[in-house]
Amino acid sequence: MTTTVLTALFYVLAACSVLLALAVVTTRRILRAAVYLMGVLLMSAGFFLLLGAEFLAGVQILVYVGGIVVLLVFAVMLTRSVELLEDEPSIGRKLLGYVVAAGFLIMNVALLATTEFRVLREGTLPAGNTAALGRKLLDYGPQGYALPFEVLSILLLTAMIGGIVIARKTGPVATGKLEQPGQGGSDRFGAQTTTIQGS
Amino acid sequence: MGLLSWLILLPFLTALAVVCVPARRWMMIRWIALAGTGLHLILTGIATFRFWGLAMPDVASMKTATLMKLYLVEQVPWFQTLGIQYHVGVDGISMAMVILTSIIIFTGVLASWNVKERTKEFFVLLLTLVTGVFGVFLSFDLFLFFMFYEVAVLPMYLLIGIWGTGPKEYAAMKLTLMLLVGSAFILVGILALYHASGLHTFDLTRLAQVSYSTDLQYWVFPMLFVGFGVLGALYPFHTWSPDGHASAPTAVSMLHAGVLMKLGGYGALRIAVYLLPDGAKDWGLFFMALTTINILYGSFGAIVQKDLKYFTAYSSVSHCGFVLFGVAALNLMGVKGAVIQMFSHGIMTGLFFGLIGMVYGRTHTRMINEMGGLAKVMPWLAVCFYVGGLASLGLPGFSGFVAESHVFLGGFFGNPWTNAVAMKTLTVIATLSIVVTAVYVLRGLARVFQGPIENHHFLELTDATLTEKISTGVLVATLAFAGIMPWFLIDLIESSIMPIINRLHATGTMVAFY
Amino acid sequence: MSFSEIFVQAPSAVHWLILSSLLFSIGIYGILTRRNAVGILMSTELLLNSASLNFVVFNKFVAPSSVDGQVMSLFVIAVAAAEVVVGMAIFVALFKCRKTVDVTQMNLMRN
Amino acid sequence: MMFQNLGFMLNHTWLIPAIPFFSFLLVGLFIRPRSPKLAGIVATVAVFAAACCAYVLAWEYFHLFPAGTERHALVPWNFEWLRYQEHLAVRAGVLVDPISVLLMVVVTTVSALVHLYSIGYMHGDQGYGRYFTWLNLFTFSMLGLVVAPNILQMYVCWELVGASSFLLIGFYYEKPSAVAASKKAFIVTRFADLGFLLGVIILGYYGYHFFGELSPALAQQMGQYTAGGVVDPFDFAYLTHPEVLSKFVGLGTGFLGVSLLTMAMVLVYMGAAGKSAMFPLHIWLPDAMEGPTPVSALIHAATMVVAGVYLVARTFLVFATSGDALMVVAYIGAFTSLFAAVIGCTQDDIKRVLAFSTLSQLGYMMFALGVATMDHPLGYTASMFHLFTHAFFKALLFLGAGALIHAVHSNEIWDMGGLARKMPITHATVLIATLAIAGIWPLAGFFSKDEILVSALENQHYGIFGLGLLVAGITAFYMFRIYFVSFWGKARSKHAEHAHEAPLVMLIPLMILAVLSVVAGWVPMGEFVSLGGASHGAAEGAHHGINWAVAGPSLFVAAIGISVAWFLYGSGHEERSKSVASSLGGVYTTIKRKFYFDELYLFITHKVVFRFVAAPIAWFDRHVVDGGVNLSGWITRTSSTALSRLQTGQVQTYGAWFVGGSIGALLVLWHLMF
Amino acid sequence: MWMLPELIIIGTAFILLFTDLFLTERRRIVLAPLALFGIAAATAVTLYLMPGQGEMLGGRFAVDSVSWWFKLVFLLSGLLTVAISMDLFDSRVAVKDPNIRARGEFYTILLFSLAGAMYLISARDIVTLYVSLELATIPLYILAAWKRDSLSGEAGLKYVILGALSSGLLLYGLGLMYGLTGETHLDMIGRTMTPAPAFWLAAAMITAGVGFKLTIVPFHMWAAEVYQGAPTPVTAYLSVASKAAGLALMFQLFYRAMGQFLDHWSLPIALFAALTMTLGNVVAVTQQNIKRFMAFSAISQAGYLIMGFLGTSSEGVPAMLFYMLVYIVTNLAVFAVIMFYSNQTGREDIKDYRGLARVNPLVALAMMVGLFSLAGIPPLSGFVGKFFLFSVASKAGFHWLVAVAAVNSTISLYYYLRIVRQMYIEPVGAGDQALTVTPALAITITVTSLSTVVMGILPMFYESVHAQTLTWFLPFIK
Repeated sequence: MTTTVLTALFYVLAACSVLLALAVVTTRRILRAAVYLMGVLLMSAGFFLLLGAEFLAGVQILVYVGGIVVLLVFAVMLTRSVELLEDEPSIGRKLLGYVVAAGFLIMNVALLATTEFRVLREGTLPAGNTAALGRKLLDYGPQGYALPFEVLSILLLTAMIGGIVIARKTGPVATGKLEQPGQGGSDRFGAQTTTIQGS
Repeated sequence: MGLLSWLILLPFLTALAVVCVPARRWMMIRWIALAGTGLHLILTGIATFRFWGLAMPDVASMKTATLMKLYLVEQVPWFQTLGIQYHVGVDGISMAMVILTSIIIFTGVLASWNVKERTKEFFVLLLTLVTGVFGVFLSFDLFLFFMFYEVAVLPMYLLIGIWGTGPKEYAAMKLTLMLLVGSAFILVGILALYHASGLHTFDLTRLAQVSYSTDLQYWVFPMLFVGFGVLGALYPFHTWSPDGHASAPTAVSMLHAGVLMKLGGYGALRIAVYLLPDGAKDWGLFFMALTTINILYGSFGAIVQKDLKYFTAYSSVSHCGFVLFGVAALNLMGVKGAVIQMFSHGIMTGLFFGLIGMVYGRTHTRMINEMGGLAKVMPWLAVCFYVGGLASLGLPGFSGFVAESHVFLGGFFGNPWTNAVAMKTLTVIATLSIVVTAVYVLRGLARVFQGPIENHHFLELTDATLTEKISTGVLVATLAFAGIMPWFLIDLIESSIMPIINRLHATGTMVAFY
Repeated sequence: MSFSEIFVQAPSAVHWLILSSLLFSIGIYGILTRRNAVGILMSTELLLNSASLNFVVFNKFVAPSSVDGQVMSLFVIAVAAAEVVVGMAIFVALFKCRKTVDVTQMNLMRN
Repeated sequence: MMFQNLGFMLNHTWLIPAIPFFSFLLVGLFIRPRSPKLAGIVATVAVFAAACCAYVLAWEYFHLFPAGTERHALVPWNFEWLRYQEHLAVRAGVLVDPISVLLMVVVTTVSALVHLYSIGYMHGDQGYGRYFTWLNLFTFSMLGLVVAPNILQMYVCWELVGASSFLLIGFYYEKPSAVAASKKAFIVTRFADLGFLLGVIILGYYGYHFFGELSPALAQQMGQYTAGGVVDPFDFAYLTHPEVLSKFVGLGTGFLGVSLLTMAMVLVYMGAAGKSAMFPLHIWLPDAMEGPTPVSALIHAATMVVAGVYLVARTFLVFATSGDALMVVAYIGAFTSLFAAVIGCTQDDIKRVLAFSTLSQLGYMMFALGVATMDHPLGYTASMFHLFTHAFFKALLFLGAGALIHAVHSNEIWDMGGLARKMPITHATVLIATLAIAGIWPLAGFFSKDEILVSALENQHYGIFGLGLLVAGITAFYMFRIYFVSFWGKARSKHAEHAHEAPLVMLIPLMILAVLSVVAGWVPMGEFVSLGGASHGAAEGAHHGINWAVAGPSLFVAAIGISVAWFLYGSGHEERSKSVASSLGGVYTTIKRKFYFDELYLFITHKVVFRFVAAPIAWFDRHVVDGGVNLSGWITRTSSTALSRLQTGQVQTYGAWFVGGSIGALLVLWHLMF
Repeated sequence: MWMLPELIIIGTAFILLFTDLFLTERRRIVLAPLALFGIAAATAVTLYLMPGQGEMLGGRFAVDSVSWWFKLVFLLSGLLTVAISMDLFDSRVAVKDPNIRARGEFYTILLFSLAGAMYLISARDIVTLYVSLELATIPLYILAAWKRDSLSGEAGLKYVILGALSSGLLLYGLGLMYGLTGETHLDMIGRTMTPAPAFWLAAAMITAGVGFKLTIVPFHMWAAEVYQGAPTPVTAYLSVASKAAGLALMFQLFYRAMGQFLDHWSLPIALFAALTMTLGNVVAVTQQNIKRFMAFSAISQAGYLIMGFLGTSSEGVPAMLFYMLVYIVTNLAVFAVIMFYSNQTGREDIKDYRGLARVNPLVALAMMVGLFSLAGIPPLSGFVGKFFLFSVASKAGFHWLVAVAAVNSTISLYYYLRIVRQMYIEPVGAGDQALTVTPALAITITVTSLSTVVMGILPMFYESVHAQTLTWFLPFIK
């Protein structure tokens, strides 16, 4: 009985997430895309729940929905993409997208369907595996992931610093490059304009 | 550090010495270069005598040997893990080639006595080039050989590009690239042999103890032969040579036509034929046919040339055809003839290009039609030119005849593995060239030196200066010496050629390492 | 079998994988067609998301003995965050001098 | 071995070629730049010394063998010059046998006299020193050729005489015609030498193969008269040995049904024909007259041109073994003699007339050899005899002509005339020579020519005999034609009027040669030179006096020729000749233009070879072969631009490539795995 | 203790970050030497520790001979990059780029990326592998966009988008491998992997991910623009360290995780190699901008590099490592000259180099040596390195590939000679006079070009690599 419900739930969520994902990549209003993306991520939080990874689901909602999507919205704001109605990609582009994505999908399905994934390491996931996760993250032993955790922290720090440095207001900015024809892979002009500003 | 290492190193040290001199002291630079090359000539003489003393006792034993015997050997392990070593030695063939090179570079320095612009770089590059050449002739480790081979080729680009005339960049680029494509094939072949031998060594003398599988030989041999053939101006890979020689400065074309083109024949003999006898047997006739084309094609091409340098370049194509023809004949006389031809053509063409440079320096034209009657104003150069010309059409008394008669006899005598009738026919066709050569040589020389002087400012021209007289005199003397007393050259090389021939006859046999 | 029965059978690993690869392909499509750089960034999020989903799936269906897969997807989420931060910063900087983030116009350098 | 009891000269025969060689080096390198005058003297002295050596040698050699025994060919001195491989080496050395001695005498004598003459003739010429250098070089090469004990040394010196003749013909290098002539001479003979070389190679090849089968005893027996006692496949001692010859015969036919031996010998003969300017290759000799007259006398009359004859005589046994080759020699020789004689009748340049007469006399010698056989070898002797006599009177004629040219500064006989009174000595000597060549008893030409005709008759070559007879008449005609025109009648040019006798230094050689052309015929040549070298050889033993049955007609014919010449060209009635010429019309011009052979050759060389072989090849090289190279470069650049178009700058295209690439990789892997 | 080099690097990075806050604009000149010192210290420690074996954190972090060599490669390239970049911030250079600011952060981020690369080669499980890969890569996005002008920004944009795509694919592949084995430890994956269909899917994904870092055709297309747009020191770093990281990743995944299928890989790798070197060389022929030109040259070098994977011969590993070593030195020699020239003249086109040999002969000589070494001309180290790689290919029986590679190096010579021609043959431009070389660059150029020569002539470098890493991968291939 419950399995039936869960199954149904799976399919429902799956359908929604796929549709939302399609909306994300096709809608012409970028802010809406952000909202749809939020939907997709919520759906996959649901998937995590279905797969019995409650903590992960929580993280998904907090970090992804609460963090990343907001960040993206900021990005949308900062790049003034809100009001602008993104115009359709060219037919060729679309076609290319279809072909490649479809090809990729077909390959995947073909190969995944012919492989059978059986249980290799017996065991049952502890019902509430949050504690397990925590232990894993902080364990220095052979089972733990302390090192990647530390590395990750550095990564985030880097991203932060970099973000600040790149996106900060100060510093003159080389403008007027747009009228420069992008020929021959030569940025001599660019270099010269900087020269002018430098002197 | 042994004598041979000095032979290789001396030009390079001279180059370094030149580097240390400030560029404006061009006078001093020239003298340093001359001193270095002169010293090298002396060293070469010493080496020759020592070699003679060491090698002559072995003549009898070499008659049956299938492994080449080296003298004054120096062996130092280098990249041990791959069995690469610094292995230099000398046998008759390389000795002859070293003598040739030493003479040519000495005269070449004399001939380029009046290089005024960027003298320093010029001599540095020239001497580096020669270092490479000596390295090739003296090294018996394939890795080392290949290394020096490319060192010898590359400075040519700058030498032609900077000091050349006419479409120099084009010519320089073409020359460099074609030669390096050739060396690419050589590289493939060398690596294939290295791995096939399983001996984990690049040592030529040890690689020669293995008998390689027939199909390997079948595809490696043409790779090596063509690879070297490019440098040996093998038809149809010869087209770098006319342009290259035409636009190169005097000394460079002397060195290039005189010595570098010999690397091709040398390698083809030393590595392709010696290591891969079965391949040589399979492909011999094919390459004989190709070189027959070379011989006639070059000489016919020379007939209609208007530019003296192109004229000489085409004759070089024809003469280098003799070298490869002799090698492809795969018998004692053919190979011996090839080696003698390398020597004689080296001297001869060196003389030619040197003289052309001198004439050009005076008349400021290389167009045959614009000259005429120059014998009246520059008798010395005229005489030297005629000597060179007669030598190149194989007049007895000069080394050219010795070489060509060897090659013809070799081609006609044939070998046990090739269709005799075909070889005889090809030889007969090739002999036609002695007539064609006579035609173009006499036409060219007559146009330049004989007849009345039309252009009147030629009347003020002067004959050779002292340096020019020395350089041309040395070359002419060498030609005559090698032609009148050929036995010196023959005794020098013959016993070193025997192993190659014997190995052809007794392939597949493992012979104890000396 | 009938429509209902297909749905009734519990989702196996393959179902999940097909789902995630669907999301992944959609993400690829987005990357290839979106004009707005931010939109592309979103599509990459789809990619990473489906990949992390994979890990969790495998964790459940292949190696339930430990939670390595979940840990991995945890890391993936974090990395995705970092990527977004950097991407956003770059886009903003670029927007400052180009007044647009339309990737189809980002071709000053080409042959 | 019999090398102990040899005389000094026999032991040092090498001196004879060596002296001119060293004087050549000496003069050329050291003396010439300083004092040309001294150069001339040194050179002359050297050759005279060589001549004396030759006489001593002749004396020693012909007294070496007791009468009645065979005169062996000795090689008293040799050394290994060029070793091709085991049992295939060139032993340079000197071969002393009757004909080589004969030739040495002739060459040194004529050369010495010509040197002497040249001192006067070339006086004041700016190339004086150079001239004597080359002349010495030539003398050396010619002597080297004469004494060659093996066919390869012969080839070597053969080339050298060619080269020195080239240098001397082109002596006046500022004169385009001289340059052209020298080129022509060298190239034509070079072409002939190609045949010679091939012949040598073939002989060497089979000789080498037979050499292996030789029994040591036989080899030793072959080498018994050779210093060192070793023979090589190239040695004449080996090639002409009956054993080897039989093996050659055993070879059978090569291709086209021609026996290999015949092929080889015909090729060798090609070389001989080139040097001796036999019929198809004769064209260079007339032009060669561009050289200084003494040169023509020495090289193109007396010595070098007979090298061909000498070669055939030297290898006569081999020719004889292959009868067909000998027939070729005979008929080509005969034809040439007639052909040249006919042309000779129409030429106006005195030197050219002499050149054509040389051709025709060479034809004589050739067919004399051709008609000889092993059992009736008289022709062999006759040919050598004629070579001997001809050398003297033809040299004399040329030198005389030189004197005339010196006097009137022109080669045209029609610029001369009435010189008999102004230049008595020259006149006398030239008259002797003319009579001699016309074959008038008792002068030299008579005996040798008579012997040739006899030999032709003896071997039933009636056609050739008749032809020879005819040619004798024509010879007399054209020789006396120039004689009458130049010496008699009235002077036809200003120079001719003020002509005066040549200086003494030029007259002495003339007189000496005149004496020789008288007495040379009285030498009992059969005593010295005969096949197999046996003195009192069987065949010509009977033939000491004159066979009047033959001599009569030949004298008669000669007389007719002279009288016709008198009738047409005698003083006062030259206009008759004009009317005859006009009546002949086209035929006459054809003959006068030498049957248009030069034009033919020009057409072949320039139009065909240059325009249709060389030029196309050069074009092909520049445009096709080189084009291929440039094409590869072009392909690289073009594909470079094409491929760099992929870098559109569109990041999404790159993404497509990226994913597509991964799919591609997957496909590759899949294809490999399943 | 095995992690000491990484820790030193990270520590240096933090120090820089904080000292930067307390320094005035003028004083910041000390930061670069500080970074230099830190890296030098790390290098020294590495040299001291190698070739020790060991692991920490329960096997999450392990060191062995190969990882030491890779760390050496990373550290060296970091060292030289910093040395080059000093010129960028040097007040004496003619052309100052106003957008280049905030020196401290620049080095901090550079060092973090360096640390990431070093963790990458020491990682033993896919989690650490992935995270440290991102740490090695993401900072580079920032550095590429550092100048914040439109070109640099564009470079950053393209890099970040394609980088995200590739990391997505890689992650997908890693996920599948996890799914196929249930293991996260690379060695365990390698042992328990079975060639199920999905494995080939994973392999393809991983190839894409690796190919991105290593610029294997067709995953190379980002390189051109990113190299061109990024600040020159960053380009230099990308062309060496990032490539080396890619190679490290390939070692980790192809040897450790998929070692048992290595012989199946030979043909695809040969194809990729041929494709990469050919396309890189051919496209480079017509490039005008020298940085873009170097991008394609770097692509073709990657093609030569992966020839070491052919066959299962044990010379492959040392050959690749040695070539990597040679490559960074040589390439940085060239980039040092490019840096010098563009800083002094603000020009980056090949034709701008005309007559350089006349005005700065030594710099031109160094450039020529570097280019010839890249082209593989003896006796320079580039030739020796290539020779060993070719030898590996030839031993594996790929003679055709050797021929292709050798002909390719001729093509490459063609375009390298274009620069040599500009420097040596073309006449000097009007009024060109000698340009001043800052001491930092002078030293860098000298050191790099000298070692380019020395490494080719003295065997000991290759000998030691060979001795330490010859048998490294035998346990993985079964």
